[in-house]
Amino acid sequence: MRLRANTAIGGALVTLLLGTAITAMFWTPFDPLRINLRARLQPPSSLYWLGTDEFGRDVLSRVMVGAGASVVISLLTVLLAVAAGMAIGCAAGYIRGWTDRIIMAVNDALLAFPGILLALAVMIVVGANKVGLILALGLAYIPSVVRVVRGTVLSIREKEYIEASRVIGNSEAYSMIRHVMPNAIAPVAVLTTSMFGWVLLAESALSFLGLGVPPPAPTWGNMLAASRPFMETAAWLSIAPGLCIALTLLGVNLLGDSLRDRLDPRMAHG
Amino acid sequence: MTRARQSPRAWTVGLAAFALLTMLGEAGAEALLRTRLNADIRSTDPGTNRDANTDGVIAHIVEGLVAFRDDTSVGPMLAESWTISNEGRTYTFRLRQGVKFHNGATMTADDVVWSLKRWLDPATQWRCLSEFSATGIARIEKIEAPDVQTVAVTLDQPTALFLPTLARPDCGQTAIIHRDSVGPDGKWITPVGTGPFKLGEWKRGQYVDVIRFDGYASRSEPRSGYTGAKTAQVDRVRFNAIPDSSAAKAGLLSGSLDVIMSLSIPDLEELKSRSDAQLSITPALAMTGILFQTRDPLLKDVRIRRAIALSIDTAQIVDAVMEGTARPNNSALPIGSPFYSETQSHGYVQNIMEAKKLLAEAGYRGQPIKMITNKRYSFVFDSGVLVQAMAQAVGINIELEVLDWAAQLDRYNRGDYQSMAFTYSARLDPSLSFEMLTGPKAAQPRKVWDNPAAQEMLRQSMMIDDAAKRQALFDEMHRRFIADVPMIVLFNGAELTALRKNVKGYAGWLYPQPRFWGVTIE
Amino acid sequence: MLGYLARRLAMTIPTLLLVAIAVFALVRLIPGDPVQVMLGDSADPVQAAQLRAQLGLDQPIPLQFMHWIAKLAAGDFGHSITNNLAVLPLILDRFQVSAVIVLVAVAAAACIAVPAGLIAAWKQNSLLDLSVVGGATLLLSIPSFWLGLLLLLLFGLKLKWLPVIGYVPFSENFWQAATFILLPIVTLTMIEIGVLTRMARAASIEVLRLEYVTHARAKGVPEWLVLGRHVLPNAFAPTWTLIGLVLGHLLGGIAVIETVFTLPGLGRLLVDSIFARDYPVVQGCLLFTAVIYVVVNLIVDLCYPLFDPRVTVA
Amino acid sequence: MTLLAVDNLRIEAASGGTAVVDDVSFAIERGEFLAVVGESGSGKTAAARAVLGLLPPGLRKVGGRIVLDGVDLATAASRRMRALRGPTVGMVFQEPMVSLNPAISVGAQMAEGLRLHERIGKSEIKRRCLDMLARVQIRDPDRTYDAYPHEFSGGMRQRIMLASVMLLKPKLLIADEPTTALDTLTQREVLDLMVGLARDHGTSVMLITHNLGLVSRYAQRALVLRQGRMVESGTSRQILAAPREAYTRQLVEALPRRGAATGRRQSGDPLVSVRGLKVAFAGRQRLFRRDAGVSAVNGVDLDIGAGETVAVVGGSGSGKTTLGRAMLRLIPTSGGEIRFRGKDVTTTADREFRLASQLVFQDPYSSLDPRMRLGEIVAEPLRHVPELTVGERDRRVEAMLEEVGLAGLARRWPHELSGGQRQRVAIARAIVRQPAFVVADEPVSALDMTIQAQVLKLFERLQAQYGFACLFISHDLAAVEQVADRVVVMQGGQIVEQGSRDDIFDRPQHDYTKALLAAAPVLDFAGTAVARVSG
Repeated sequence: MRLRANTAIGGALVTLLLGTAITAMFWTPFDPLRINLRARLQPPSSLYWLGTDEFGRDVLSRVMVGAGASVVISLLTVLLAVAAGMAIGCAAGYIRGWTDRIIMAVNDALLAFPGILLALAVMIVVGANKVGLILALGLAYIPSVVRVVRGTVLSIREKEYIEASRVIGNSEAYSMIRHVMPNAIAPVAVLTTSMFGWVLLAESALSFLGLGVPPPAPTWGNMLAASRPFMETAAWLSIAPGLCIALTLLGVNLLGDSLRDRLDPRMAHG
Repeated sequence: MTRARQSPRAWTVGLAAFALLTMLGEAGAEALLRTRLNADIRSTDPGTNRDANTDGVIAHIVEGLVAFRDDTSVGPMLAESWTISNEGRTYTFRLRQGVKFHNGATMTADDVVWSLKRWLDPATQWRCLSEFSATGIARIEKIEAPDVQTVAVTLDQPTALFLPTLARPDCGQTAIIHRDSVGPDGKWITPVGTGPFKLGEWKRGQYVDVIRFDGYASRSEPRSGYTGAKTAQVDRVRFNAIPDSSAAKAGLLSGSLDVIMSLSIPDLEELKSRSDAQLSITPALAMTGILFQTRDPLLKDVRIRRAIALSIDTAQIVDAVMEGTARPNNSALPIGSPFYSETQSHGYVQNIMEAKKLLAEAGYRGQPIKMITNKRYSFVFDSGVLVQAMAQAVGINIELEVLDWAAQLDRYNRGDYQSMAFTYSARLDPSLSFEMLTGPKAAQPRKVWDNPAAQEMLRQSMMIDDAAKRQALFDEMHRRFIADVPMIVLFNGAELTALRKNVKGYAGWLYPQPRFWGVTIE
Repeated sequence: MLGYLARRLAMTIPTLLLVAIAVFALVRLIPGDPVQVMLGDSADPVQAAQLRAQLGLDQPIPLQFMHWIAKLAAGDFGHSITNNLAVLPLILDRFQVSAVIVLVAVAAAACIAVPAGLIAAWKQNSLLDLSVVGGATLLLSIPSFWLGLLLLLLFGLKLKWLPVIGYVPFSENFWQAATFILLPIVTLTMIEIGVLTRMARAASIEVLRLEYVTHARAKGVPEWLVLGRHVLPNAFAPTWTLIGLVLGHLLGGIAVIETVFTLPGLGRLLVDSIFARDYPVVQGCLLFTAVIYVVVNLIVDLCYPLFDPRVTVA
Repeated sequence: MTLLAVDNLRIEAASGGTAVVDDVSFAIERGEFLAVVGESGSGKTAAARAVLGLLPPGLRKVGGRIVLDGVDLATAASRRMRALRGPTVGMVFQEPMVSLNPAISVGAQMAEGLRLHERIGKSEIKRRCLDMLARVQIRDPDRTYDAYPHEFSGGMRQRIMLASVMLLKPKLLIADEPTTALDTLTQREVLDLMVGLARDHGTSVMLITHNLGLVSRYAQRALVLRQGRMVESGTSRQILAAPREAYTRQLVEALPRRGAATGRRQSGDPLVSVRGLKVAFAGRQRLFRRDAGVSAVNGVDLDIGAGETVAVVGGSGSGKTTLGRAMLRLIPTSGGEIRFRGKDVTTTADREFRLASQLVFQDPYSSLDPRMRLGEIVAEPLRHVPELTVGERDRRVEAMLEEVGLAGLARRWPHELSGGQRQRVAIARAIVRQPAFVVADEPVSALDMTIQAQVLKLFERLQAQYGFACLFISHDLAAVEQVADRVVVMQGGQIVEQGSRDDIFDRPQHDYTKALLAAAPVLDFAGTAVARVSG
């Protein structure tokens, strides 16, 4: 099989991300939390490759550790949103009737809020920590998953193999689990990759609005948010984490594309 | 200038041009000073429906019998002088002559009595009414006007805080206003005060103007705090409501604002280099520090609290956080207070060995200590981060938790925290500085220092009027405060104000509010 | 048509009611209250209680909710706790700022993205296609506020072409206002180009595969006309739906961009009010946002038959 | 004079270099009707597209010469090509549902070609469009002119398509399976119109089809393609009556033919019996009311004996599929009763009936769960056979797969199979539990001709072996003729005629039955099949 450009680039970027995250567990050039007030806001140099921040912490070390934090948070959030969204969406799409109507009414109501603001409010309620963040973002993205899953389930329901299952004498619940869910996974998988990107963005946006993962643990989002007052005087502070987010998202999006191409070869390119 | 509602229809070049023309046509000889509020004022009724912005504007319009001076001592304002008799219970104020209200009427003792009684009427909903109730500093038993220039107020017990309370800006300086300020039904209309400015146009959500009062009778001594000479040099001051600080900064640089206050530290660097701006940096009374919950199972051990205090280098933190605009201070009294003496300058000295020893004695084994902080005040946040890092060096495991300011206040008010980086607003009297910290936690969970002996000393400091005796009390309280470590005071803030180069005569003072009398524009 | 409109509006009522309940519940779940924010560190319990009573916050929550709903029904969104302004004018005022930015940005993005997606699909698998898709994916991957900051750094601080921050209403000075919102618009446009280009390309590929395109070519229709008349209108329909979704969400949600460029928009108002626990404003903003979302989607649906006559709104 | 000459055409997939069309040569004279015959993958469509210079993306012409009306297409500039398309060569496509632009009105689409190629005024354009619409027997040309394609049925759209192509009086009309998606009656009408129009304008026709019946009825010459290569060419009569090549013979032999009358006559009590069955689909639920429903099956009486095959035939919309689904109780009925072995199963969820009845679907692509292996698919019905051990079950599945010719493929996924193989899996799934009653809904109509024959043969053999009764739903009369014992003709939700196979085919009574039989494309040469064009 021909190696596609997006698979290759996406794979390389994601591998780089994971490699960095794993490396950072064992080794970083400096302690990412060590404050050195004598070396504040140092521009990139041979000692500090990406410079230091307003507390004299090594930006490279923090970016490396931040990779792990960002990956874990995004993964868990996506997992939460997809798991809950799958369950609710399948229930709504398969049971239909009043269950569906009520679920979808609530879902539409939730969809009517901008996700980031919903997350912000939830975050204040549950507290600004990793669990709170995962909960808030997960909750904010569940409605989108529900919507996609329900749509998928509704279209799978109409497939003849579901009718075949009924003809065989299988119960509705069995058809649901054995035939509908496995076939709904593919479109959800594509959604999952794009959600990974959204979550990464949302995490940094939340930090930016003042509520993200609490310091001193670095995430790219809170590093980026903290860099804002130093835009003019220390631009390297925002460029490093920003570039990391952009490259990671690029990798994930490209991988998502190649996944989608595999499911729907017509969209393929390159 | 026509302030058209911002509707799409108005977004035509034609209308914009029209607005420009009217703007040009209006530009006359009027001396206008433009400054910024971070939010609109809440009302024009002093000391009731108010916040800091309201207080700041109102202070230009109304005055009280007494007012704070630059060094936070209390001086006469509308009163010429006063005497205290009856074992400290009766205050007899001699009023200044020829003071005019904005409506032209001359102030008499009758106006003073009417004003004071109005404040004490619960229907007025005066913010400071509770101070004169059973739980407050003292009750007012009697208000009399023996003659047209004299007013006597009798309290039920002596207190050192009577005059400072009257002078408090958040109490509306217990303003003396003319009866025309309210309608026949007692409803508030507009402040008819004695200040150097009259209330001008108040365009809700956009700006409030104060206009020079030509009939103002100024005191003769130099300007000091909210008293002294108060001559309005500009015709009009416009307080624009601009919520965003960066927008305000841009406004100053573009010339659409003349004065902006409460700059952040990062702004400082940027503005320093600008030739068209000047900076006014004044020490402020606000106080930033780390609060401990002394009822916490872990932190009730004073050795651990002390270990944290000894692990940090206050000077280094302050230098990093405040960029040299503030000095380290471990005392509850602000630097600049007349009671800040040599004793108060003795605080904690970093001692890693001692800190480690204390931790070992206390049996501390790395249990996490949660520290709440917020991002609303970058200096609070940065202080938290630095304290966390320094404490870590001696093996103390502090975990930061970032809350939004309102949530942190809620936790503060309920005493629901292990530790928090916090900032207190200005207190103008040393007793009040301690009062905000000291109290029984059972009744007032927000108080950090629950020490009965300290509470007794505080009570005495509020009753005694003798400066030397009060100084002795404050010194003792400071020593105990340092020993108990209910919190680590780090520094008092600095008020950073930026002005355009052509603004002259502006000066900040300990209280973080602007004063636009005596200020000129060249 | 009118009947359809009435039905659709009727259908939104339960949704909006749910939204109202959710909003109210969420707002009250947030720890801290406006009184504490207003009184700050010197909150005397007596005073606080007094102020709460004054604001009606001492009443049972369900009762507060009933009051709010009853007033809403009469079109009264209440008054801000922090500055006592009427909420609805405040929201509308701020909404203008957000709306201008979002509408201009999304329109600009659509104008660039739809042709780009169409051309990329037309030249599917070519180098051109690859670069369009690559570019779009890259734009999609950049955090909006970071892009905003970079643009600020470049055009505001380094080149000094545009003012860095601030806002002037259009009614005051049109050109100055335009300079202030140019960068936010450019930022948002670039982000949305990423999303829309990919959608437009996918939709165009779908359409290009259909036989009526070959049919048109078989009639000798020149290629530009094939794309312009036969592919574009049909490929635009799904993109149009996406534009609706994007619009619906952005109109309430460009808080981040408004923060970067310090614009007094709706998103900022909401975020600031959440931090100030200004209940009436938070509630008003969230409800307003939901209504906008619903209305935009309704408009999108009503316009859909313009692009696809198979869909009727009867 | 030769209108189109194709020499040694070779078309490859752009990616892999696999030949889709390899060394194909043919010619069409003016006014001639050529049929290009082939099954899927024969390259017949690619060859036709190459003539238009409109190969789909992914395919490219790598060799050979195409000369159309004296122009060598290889040297023609794209502008010249566009000028040829329309007035010189026009094309009618297979899928009427997607071959008209849904966003543009019928009139505008028809006028588009005229505007491009002829210098005539607006009113003249409109007049010619309306004339042409009338010519293709559209009832209300004026209204049609302003209407959008989605308002028409498949047959009507195909007429509109034809009209829009013939409006330019092309010298060559390429028709790519133009009627495959239509039912028998409509197919006949559209093709007759096409031939008539072509004759009027002196247009040559290149008909691409897999249906030998059409070839025999309309084409003068035929060309047989298989996997991109030419198998045989010659006059239609010669190719159909005396095929030289083995593959052509195979194609001709794959045509269904009437089997010997079986002894499977209804005897004793019927296995399944239906009385007065009605199915109505509810209208859309509006806010305050419900739209009027549609009655799909309206009072059907039908008996099926054990082991008997009853065919249901009818055009699209006749209600035959609905009847099948309703009899299996997959959709709710709104009246009448269904009895199984004498027991009323109309409203009760009867387990015995459910387990004893099965369904074979039309589309083998969507009837198999893509996430299950063949073995699992075939084993699934055995879940409900309680006393079966795992070993026994596996043995039965393996035996069943062997029975349908898929031995050893239990670990395969559905997407790894061809359409015919999938249909075999579907049949295996239906039979594995040894049902008493099977509904087969157009089981072969999605398959190629040779595959159809194989699957029908398999079906017959299995029925003989397992003795299940079958309701065979089809619009393909040839297939029905091959397998049915009795035939039921449906129109508009009702049975208009029923009887034994021979009675219906040889002595049709009802007009509708006669029309159906007349429209059925059958070979009208002596030998293989008998023409039954009724008078």
